[in-house]
Amino acid sequence: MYPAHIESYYRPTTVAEALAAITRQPEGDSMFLAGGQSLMQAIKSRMVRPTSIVDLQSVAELRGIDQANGLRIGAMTRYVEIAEYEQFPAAYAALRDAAERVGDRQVRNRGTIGGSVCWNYVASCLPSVVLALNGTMSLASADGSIRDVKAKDFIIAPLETARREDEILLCVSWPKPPPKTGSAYKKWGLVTDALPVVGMCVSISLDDLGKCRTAQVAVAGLADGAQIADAGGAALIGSAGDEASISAAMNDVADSVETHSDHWADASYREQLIKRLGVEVTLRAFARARR
Amino acid sequence: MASNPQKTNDSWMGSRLARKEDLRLVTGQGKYISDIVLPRMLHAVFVRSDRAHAKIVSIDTSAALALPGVVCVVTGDDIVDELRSMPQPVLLPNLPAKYPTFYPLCVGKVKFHGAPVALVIARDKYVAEDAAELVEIEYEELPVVVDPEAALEPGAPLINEDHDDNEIFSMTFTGGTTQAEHDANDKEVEEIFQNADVTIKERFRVHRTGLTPMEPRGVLCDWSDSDGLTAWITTQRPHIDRLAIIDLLDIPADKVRVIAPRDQGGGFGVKAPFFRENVIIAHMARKLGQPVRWIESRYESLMNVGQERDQINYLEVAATQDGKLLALRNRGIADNGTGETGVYWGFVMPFLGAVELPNTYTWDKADVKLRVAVTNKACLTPSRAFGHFPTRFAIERAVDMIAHKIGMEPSDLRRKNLIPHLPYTSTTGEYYDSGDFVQVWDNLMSHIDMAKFREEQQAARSEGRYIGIGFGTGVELSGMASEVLVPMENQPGYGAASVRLDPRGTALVFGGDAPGGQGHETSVAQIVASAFGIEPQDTVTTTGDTATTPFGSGTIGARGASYFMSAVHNACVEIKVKIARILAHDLGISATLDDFEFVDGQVVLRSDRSVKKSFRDIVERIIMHPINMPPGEVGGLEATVYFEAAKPMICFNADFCTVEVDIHSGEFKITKWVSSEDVGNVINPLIVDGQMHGAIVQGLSNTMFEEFIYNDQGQQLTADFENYKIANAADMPDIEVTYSPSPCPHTPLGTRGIGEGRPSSVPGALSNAICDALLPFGIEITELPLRPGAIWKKIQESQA
Amino acid sequence: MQTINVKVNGTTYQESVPIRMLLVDFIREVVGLTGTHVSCTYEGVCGACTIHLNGEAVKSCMLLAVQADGHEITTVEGLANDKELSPLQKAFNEQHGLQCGFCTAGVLMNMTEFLAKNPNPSDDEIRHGLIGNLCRCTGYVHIVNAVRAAAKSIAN
Amino acid sequence: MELAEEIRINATRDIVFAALNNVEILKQAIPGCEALEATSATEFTATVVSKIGPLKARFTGNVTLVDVIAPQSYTMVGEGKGGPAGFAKMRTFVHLTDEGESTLLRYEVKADIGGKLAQLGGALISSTSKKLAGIFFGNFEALLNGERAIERSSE
Repeated sequence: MYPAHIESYYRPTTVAEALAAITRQPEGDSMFLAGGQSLMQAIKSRMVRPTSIVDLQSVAELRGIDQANGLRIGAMTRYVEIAEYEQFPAAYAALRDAAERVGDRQVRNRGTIGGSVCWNYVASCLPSVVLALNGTMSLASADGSIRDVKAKDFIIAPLETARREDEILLCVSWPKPPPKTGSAYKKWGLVTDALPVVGMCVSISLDDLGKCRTAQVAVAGLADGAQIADAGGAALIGSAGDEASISAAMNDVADSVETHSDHWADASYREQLIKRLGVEVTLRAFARARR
Repeated sequence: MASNPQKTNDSWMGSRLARKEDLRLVTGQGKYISDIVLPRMLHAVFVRSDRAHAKIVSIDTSAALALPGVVCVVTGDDIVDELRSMPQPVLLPNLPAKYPTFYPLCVGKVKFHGAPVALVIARDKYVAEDAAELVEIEYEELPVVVDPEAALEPGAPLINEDHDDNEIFSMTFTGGTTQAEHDANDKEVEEIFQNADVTIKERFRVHRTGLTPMEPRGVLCDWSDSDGLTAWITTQRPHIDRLAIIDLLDIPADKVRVIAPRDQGGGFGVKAPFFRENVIIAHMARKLGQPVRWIESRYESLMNVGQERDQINYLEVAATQDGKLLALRNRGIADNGTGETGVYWGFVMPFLGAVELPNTYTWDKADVKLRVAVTNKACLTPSRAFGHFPTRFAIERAVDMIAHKIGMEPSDLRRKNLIPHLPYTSTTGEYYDSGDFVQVWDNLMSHIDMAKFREEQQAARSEGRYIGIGFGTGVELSGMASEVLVPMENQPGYGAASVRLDPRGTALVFGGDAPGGQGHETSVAQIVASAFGIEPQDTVTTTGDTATTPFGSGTIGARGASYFMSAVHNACVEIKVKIARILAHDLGISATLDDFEFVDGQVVLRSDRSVKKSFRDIVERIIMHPINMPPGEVGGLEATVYFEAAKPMICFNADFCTVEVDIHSGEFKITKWVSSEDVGNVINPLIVDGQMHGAIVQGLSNTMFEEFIYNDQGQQLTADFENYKIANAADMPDIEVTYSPSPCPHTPLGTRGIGEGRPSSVPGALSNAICDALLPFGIEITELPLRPGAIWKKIQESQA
Repeated sequence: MQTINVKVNGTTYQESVPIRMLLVDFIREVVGLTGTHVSCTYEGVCGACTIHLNGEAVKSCMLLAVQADGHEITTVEGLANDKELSPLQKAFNEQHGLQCGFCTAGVLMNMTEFLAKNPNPSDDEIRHGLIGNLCRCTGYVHIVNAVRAAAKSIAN
Repeated sequence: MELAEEIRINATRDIVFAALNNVEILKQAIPGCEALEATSATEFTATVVSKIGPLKARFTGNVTLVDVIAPQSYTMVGEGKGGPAGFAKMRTFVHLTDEGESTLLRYEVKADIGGKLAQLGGALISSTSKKLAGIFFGNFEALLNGERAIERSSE
């Protein structure tokens, strides 16, 4: 209920200070605190016991959405800012679909995209979205170096990412999208806006004839966390956006991923949700791509 | 504050008065238990078992004790000789059951995941939690029993070792009192089944779910050698808690005062039992001579209380081809959990559930039996719709299944079998005092055009859309008469109130029952204002302090409007009689209460309305200037009245809802919910509407989302709100509450108590609507919760 | 321990607090404003502890007090303006939007910000906005009515 | 949680079985193993730190080998207490089959967790068990081949 003892708290104002602070602690675990909407749960339940916290709330350079050169979303950008951002190109609209349905208003006022993808909870929306949209994660180290990691290499397993504990996620970014590209995300949970029992994110681009040229499908809510479903991406290629071909592709997705049973849904229902939500979001992605 | 609506017919009865309580609650000035802080107060944290069934081999508290700020750590062995075990007589129903012996902290073994093993007391609550982590307990695991049917098998591992099996309670509810009478009755029922045109037989299962007040439990105890113990407890029944503490801790009766804080964050039955935590906190406060407070975490709360329902009912119904219900036969099995909770012991709920099985329908005969099994789960705690949520789900579903079988409209079948005239005694012996079921039903049906709905349903189906309508009815107890409560809970059923007028014309009302959000202060004010012709703001109500209030059995079983409010009214009348007597004397006339009217702050002589005196003046005269009094009369205006109705009382409701089901996902949307209520004369419709909305949504949330899940190791996996899912606003429909009242002849104001049992017609109505929508697939729901995945699976199976 | 400066309902508090202290405990136990409630353990799902942090509705049980250093907080005690209830507080009373009152402070704080951002909401939007506040008593019907009524009253 | 896998090891059955009974090899192969001491031929005490991303729990407990049929199969039964986090129980059946010069090792793991771990980490048990078992047998194979354990823990 209450956090275990915490030795120190830092609130840096720059990335450099943040990285210096995280490496300052020789003993124990030093952790970055972003929005805290997941991490604080873990800290309060004492499943996580940092001895030092580096609070990123005041690092201005980590915050904001910028389309000067493609799309760049600072790691400390909150869900509410993504949900209310109206200039997303159709290609990246899934980000908004997901952000406006994360948790609740209070969580969206506080929780961040960077926190979400770095925490990479087993049932979580944003990791699947960055996977389907093939985002690039920029990680900075104390030595001043920055490395870019593609989402598929960044998202490793539930609660595990390619980020080292002494690295900071600067932003998630995308290039300027090709024309006729669209994406969409939707999840299902037992109560409205709950963590995804299944979440589906689809990103597609169309050729001049309106047929699917490239596609990427990601599934949230699996026992192994968010996953790319290659089968679905491959099967969508060539689709004209008709329900039959999309439905066939989503059947492939359901067949290709391993679904599990838990209190909320059994494996077969998860498959059905993958198909149902998959068709719905793919149709929406097509519609957005055509605009 | 809000502008108050006008009173109607010179009375505040029936007015949609905005609540008096709200001013403090919307401004953050409520005083809940966790807001009460005493000097030198210590903080208590329980160390709870992470095993479901295990011997305690050893407990090492040394590391915890060594932590700076820790005052003490106690275990079961430390306190077993210092206080009495439960059960004590005050906490025992007069029902034949095997009551387990237990202590506030586990002694020897743990019987469920979450059982209290040790208690840490520290000067700081954070430190107390640090120390709790350091208590090392070594267990030796014992075989775990989580299935009630398995628990009843011969040779099942024994949970309460002072007994020879796991059956805590069993009873036959029909046919008489002797075995021979039961056998004869059962034979007659069997004959009806043999000869019936149509029968159904199903296993109806309702999962473990219940209520979770937003405020968890809490206890704060203070001890002084001169005044003894003062215990603030989140409780619906402070007077019972007081007696229990006196007996368990052997404290002289003059030295125990229990206070239910004025503001409590909901109860719903969950705060009605007497809990083991109360005893140990009181004991430690006495021992340490220092205030000790325990505030339950949500985690503890979900592990320990609010778990109810959890029954299997093997129900059979026999009927004629033209839809006359003939007989029912039920073999109920309830999962009691450990049985370690005072007053109810788990089984009292399924006991009442079995009694209420026949519901609103007439039956020629019934054969109803119940067995209750002890398992390695938390003991059942009462939750609104006490015990009958599962039995009502079963009966309401069974009625629809009969209707489907004979091709009759379920609504027609219901109307045909509604108890036509009251009073009536049900086949299980429950007395239904008054009301008009048919009128309430017809009022409900006036809100739906069935023929039109069936046309729309047909049209929708042709488009691949599946809409449906479902009905449910419910009888609930309107308070509990002593005649019912003495056998069931060993407590009186009467309502009690003290009304005291102060010299400035203000009414002070004292009640022993402790509310948790039902708006007692407002309802009382309306009754008092109506009685004395004063304004509602001129009444102040105090509840829940045993030092100042008359004895009351608690805010339980919808006894507010039936018993407590009746006592308030009668106390007012008693005072008015005295006022009238003295006023007549002062006026030099011969007059009694009937000759006066109390209105607009005046006491007016009806026969000559120019003869009047202000209420405040006459009150002040009687209290402050008791000279020139009628012979034998003394001053002062106060009355304490106990109210017991001539008969046990009920209230009644009927619901319908419409749904649309997506057959490709099993998801459904509730498109309409309408209720029809007979709650007698309504004191405040705004409050009653709110009670109904809340109860119906609790029923829906229980039916659709909430479930306490134990795995086969007895691990309770739903100890937070991420996993124990409660309906949020976006999940729930709007609700239309309508009234078809018949005044209760047994209460002075014609009021009925409402709300306790109200969630119980919900699971049947909703399931019936879904089955109605899915009639082309022939789906009959027999199990809760109603998860989309399960519905989708049934659709798949029907198509296979 | 760390010294923090936090403005609560217009008054600045300079206090030394343990780093692990939750903001809700700071508000309730250090500042002494107990209108903000705690109903869940660590999960932060119930919303009873919702406050405004720099004008935004957030759950104060999901923050450390040190995170609020240098910021402004409004609690339910700060909603009324010089004893005059806010339109939302008034509407909750008139529409019977509360029963036990335990969740109410959080609902009021969340919906105050909600209405500021969305002055003319539909019922669906109100219900969706309320997801972060669990209420066990009201079934939400009167809460929705109250928010709707408050929106109207603010508009007039 | 149950899972079953097969791996092929380039060593004879006798060698593999001996290694399966070798405290040093087991100690190096078990991910996060801080201590493993034999108290008899088939009984060990163990301290293991299990780490899933930022979640960390230290388990202390016992490991017992039962149903030992040399050089073919045994079942490793372990139970560890993770302090306030709860406890974990694991039962691993290991079966060896000759495949020419190499050995087919089949393992079946049944894992149970209790306490807060089960309540808060239940959704993670499947991926975690799979991962830990994979690391263990991967390490085991590497050690048999004379290599250093590839991964000492899940970090």
